[in-house]
Amino acid sequence: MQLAINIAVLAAIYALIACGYVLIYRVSRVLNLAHGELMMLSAYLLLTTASLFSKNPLIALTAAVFLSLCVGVLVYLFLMRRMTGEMVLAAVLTTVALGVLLRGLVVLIWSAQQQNPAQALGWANYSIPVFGAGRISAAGAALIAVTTLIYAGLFLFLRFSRYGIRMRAAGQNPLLAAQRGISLHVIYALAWGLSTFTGAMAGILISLDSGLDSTMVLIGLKAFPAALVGGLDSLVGALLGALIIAAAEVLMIYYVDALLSDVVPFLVLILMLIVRPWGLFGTREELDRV
Amino acid sequence: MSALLRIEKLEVVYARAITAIQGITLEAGKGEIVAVLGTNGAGKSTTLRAVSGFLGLDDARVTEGSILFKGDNLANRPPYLITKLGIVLVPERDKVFPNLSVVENLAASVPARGADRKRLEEMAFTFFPKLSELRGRTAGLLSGGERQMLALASAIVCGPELLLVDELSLGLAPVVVEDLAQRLVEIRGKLGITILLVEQNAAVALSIADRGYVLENGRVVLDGDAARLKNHPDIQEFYLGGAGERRSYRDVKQYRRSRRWYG
Amino acid sequence: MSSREPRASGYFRSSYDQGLRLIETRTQWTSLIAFLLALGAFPFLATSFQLDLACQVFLAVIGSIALMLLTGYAGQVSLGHAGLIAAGAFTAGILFKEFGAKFWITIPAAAAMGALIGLIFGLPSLRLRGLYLAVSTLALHFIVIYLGGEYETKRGFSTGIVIDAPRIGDLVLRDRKIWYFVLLAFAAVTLLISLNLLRSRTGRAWAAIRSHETIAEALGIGVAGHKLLAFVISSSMTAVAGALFSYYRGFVSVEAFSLFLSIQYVAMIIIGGMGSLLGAILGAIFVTLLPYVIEYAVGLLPNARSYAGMLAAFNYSAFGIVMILFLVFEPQGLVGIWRRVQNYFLLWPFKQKPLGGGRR
Amino acid sequence: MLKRNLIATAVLAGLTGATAAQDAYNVGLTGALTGPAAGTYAPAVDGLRIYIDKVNAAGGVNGKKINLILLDDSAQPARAAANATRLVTDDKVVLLLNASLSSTYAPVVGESQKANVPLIFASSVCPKDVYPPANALQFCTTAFAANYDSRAVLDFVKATAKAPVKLGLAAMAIPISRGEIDYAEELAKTLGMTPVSKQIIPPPTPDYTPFATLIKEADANWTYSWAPWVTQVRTLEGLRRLGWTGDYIAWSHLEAENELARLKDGKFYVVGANALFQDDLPIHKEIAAAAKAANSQYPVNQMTEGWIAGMVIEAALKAAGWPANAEKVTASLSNLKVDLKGLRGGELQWTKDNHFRTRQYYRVYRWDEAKGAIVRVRDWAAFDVK
Repeated sequence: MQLAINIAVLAAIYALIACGYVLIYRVSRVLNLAHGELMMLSAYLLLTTASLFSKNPLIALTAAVFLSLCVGVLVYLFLMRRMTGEMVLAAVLTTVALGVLLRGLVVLIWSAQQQNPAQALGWANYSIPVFGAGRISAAGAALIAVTTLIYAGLFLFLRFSRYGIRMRAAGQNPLLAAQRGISLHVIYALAWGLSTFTGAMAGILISLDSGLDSTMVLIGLKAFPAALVGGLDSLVGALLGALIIAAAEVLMIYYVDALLSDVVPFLVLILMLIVRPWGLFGTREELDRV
Repeated sequence: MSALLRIEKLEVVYARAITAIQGITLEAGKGEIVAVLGTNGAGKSTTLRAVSGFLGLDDARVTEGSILFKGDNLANRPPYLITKLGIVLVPERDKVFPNLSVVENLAASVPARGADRKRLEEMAFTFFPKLSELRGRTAGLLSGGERQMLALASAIVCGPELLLVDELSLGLAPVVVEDLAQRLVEIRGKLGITILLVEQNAAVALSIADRGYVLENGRVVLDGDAARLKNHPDIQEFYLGGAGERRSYRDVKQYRRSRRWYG
Repeated sequence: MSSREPRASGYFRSSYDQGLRLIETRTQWTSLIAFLLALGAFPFLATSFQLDLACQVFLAVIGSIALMLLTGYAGQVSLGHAGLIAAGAFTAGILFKEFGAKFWITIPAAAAMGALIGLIFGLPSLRLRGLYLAVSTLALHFIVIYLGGEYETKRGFSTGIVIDAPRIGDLVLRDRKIWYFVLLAFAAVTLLISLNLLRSRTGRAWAAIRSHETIAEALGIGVAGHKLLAFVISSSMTAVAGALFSYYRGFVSVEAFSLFLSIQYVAMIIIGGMGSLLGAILGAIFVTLLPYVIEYAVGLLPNARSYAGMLAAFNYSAFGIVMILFLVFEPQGLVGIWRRVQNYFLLWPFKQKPLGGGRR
Repeated sequence: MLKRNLIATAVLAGLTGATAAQDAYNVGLTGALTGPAAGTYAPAVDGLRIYIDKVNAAGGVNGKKINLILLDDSAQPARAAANATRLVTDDKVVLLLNASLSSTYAPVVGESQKANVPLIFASSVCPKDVYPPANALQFCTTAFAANYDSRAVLDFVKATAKAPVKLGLAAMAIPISRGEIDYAEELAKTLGMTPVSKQIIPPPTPDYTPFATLIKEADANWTYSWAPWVTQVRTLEGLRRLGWTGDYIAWSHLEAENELARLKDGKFYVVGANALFQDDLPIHKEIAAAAKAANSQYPVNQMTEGWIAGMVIEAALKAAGWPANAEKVTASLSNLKVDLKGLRGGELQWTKDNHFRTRQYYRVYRWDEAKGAIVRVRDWAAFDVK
């Protein structure tokens, strides 16, 4: 039972992070390698808002998430917009550079100390028994709930809302989308905003569960194989990919060697790239476009 | 005649070196269907791209002349602003979003300023009743003719004043083309919009057009009323298959045409 | 209108042989000799710290030229460069520790190991392109680092493997001046090999693959073979750089080969200018020296010591910003700037832009 | 080509800035002041800086100022190597300090040996070379030390545990931590305990619960972790979240004091060689006042390590006299006795072949819910170092 819960929590973490990669990739074919850093930035923003609104944790939380969304939009408007039309690779490298910049800035602003946003908010991380047989932390449960909600929300948004449909349209054929009067800049900015929003939820929840320091960037990177295994342009794929990677990792810890768990996501990734490079649910044409 | 669109002495250069269009002048009045004819490489598509703002993607630029739409010069403006003005292009290929359903394809269109989306969508379904049967179908699974219908319908939802249609007949059966052509006439009648039709198939184009232009090697070589163009001996010979194989007028040693440069 | 035919002016090659020549004019000869003299004199004028910087630059130059061959010329993106450097360093370290091997064995062995790993890194490239390829090299980086870490722990070298200075007869390679010339020689040889490769059939095949794979295949170029060759050659050079690094620093440890190192190498070729060996060199110099320049600049600030704790953060931020600025505003890199400056002086006092650019 | 060289030379020439103060003791430090590992080292280094500033303000040592040069290596070995080179050759330091991850040791030790400059590990883990018989040039002031720590911990566990001990062990997947936990596993067996589960946890782990689950399911009643603070405390949190109620013992890193108060866990013991600020000694007040005056951004209770290093440096330079060189400093370090004023269990003493300390003292603390404060569970227990 505990095994299943552990897999579920880890899968929720990876899925929540992976959908940030997918959202941007799907719409603009850009792989955002600064996702981990943006995630970390959000968690640090929470630290600041928590000290500003120390009486109202919920306001602090909302403010941090909202700020993160703004950061995403601003990143697009001031940086990535200039890279549209350039080589995809140049855009990806720009995100790498952005990541390096953010890593420096975070240390300059918040120092490299280990931080505890949960403490700053005055929250304790309770442990909740599940079905009598296992236990889950409050933050872990929140992670699973938030991931479910966000995926459901994204699904409904992309399926039924007008902007969601336009996002899908722009991802399939940006040229035609522009011809149909869709302003690509608005769509891309929206995708970046949504992506940092989901990343912020992930970063904040992880930091509430187990503290915050710059190693969070690496967690962001570890979730990347999940997105790729599922197929970079598919949300369902990201969910399933996260589950596969999380299961592989936890089972490896349980039954083989904990140290291997660190490289297992990448082994699965390579296996996938050899067998089916476009991922489980990805579109096959993708390969020739990049 | 007050021209809705007036292209004047337009010159387009690709990659700073190749001049694809060398001084075209053409006009389309409100409510007109204007056909632009020509063989491959004559500069038809480039003209359409220049109007709809997509030259930049192919490293091309308007270097001279102007494209006036209701008096505004559109040369080298970005595409999405042009669509906002009410100029909508139905491209030659990749004309629908293959992974979206029919309804979603229509929903993806952004109506021009001040247009009533509901009414436009209803209109689209009245012009193409078949689409309402196919509502939930994924666009990628539609037949060629259905796709063209969907493309036209999506363009209508954008609320155009000027509809640019690139190769309506490409790859479609004659019966289907005939039907679609009639729809265009109907659309023009009901919505009162202007349609610029770029075609290789001169017979179809001239059957519904009010006026026509013939382009060769980046220049207008003939223009005039559709009916008169249809009966013009050169058109008969080179575009309507009157004299067997199509050839360019340059291949003919003696040509008896009245050339009129720049209208 | 004048009726005279326009006459060609400027500087042309009139035979294929001339096109293949490395050095063409007398001016080039003179500046090359002056440059070599300056390089030779440098160690006798510089402080030890400056020598260390120069040695770091040479090591970086070898690595960045190797990456430039792969990415800038053959068009195959790699984010696993640090993994390859690590592979070279560990080959040298392990052979030294386990078998007491001398450097004339370990360095060729590192080259061979590099070639082998290059072959493995290259295999995905037969199926993958662009982004996906980059990701697969990233994954391989993690695997190499994992294996290195396991070796260190299992053998109990918890603070890294210490390597003795290499020895030629009685001469112990410890003095930095000697190292300077050794590394300079390696860098020069790497450069010459690359120059020769690029003007041969291989170089042209890479250029064809880079611009369009399918067309290259259609032209009868063995795409798969040439891609793998690019990986093998580049990786082999990189691994040698790694082995030299381990000797120069006297140690090997996994922490020295982080993902950030890969990013730095990618930054070198971007900042230097894609598709130019001069760019690879300029980029290596720039990226290697940037942190020291920043450190020096911060040192000039009043109350400098209180910023000491933030220096790396400054470095990170500045590095990120410089990379972004180059990507956004100067995709041609330092070489682009260099050429523009050159053209400006070539044409001065005129302002016209020449069509081709002043030089190859 | 020529131009490029000129520019390069100009840049290099510009870098020769480091004005070696002739009229001061040059002491150089390379440390992880920034980067992922900085949390453990930066506060200590700041403590050292404040101490040296205080000494200088009071007139210096033997009438000369101490010129402390701090260089950041972000825990990257290559940077540490370059820093050490620069300190030794350009700044001509008489004493090198290292405050960084163990991966930086090899290059820094290399430079120190090459130039014959003594090297002190301050706040970074003591390498085996400082234990008797010690390497002539390496010294260590850091509280924690491989093997001795585990001895003290298991000694305490044996003395405290009422039931037979089933021991869970947790290490971070870095060589130094793994080595120590392996040692503890063997040692536990000789002390009659049963090691039931040993977890080696990779550093960027999003969720510690799977590892905690394994320890819990192995039915451990005591768990010992000797790793960076993150791993120690997150493993504990993971265990508690699973409802594990056993005793947990870990090393008392810099963060311990704040964290004990945050966690408020009565069965979480920390073992350390430094007195916590909770003890409120006169020296603690002194540190707090100095840190406040210097406007330090780091918590005061994380500066003890730096303070101790400062006291040692001051004493060593004093004994070395003026003008000092590396040789004299090495000699004075090899025969040194420093009164740590209660920061540790006793004075720090270095001899010719013991550069660690002749006696290592350990204290055990935990949080007491009833008192709402940290309490001492076991006072200084001494272990002779041989």
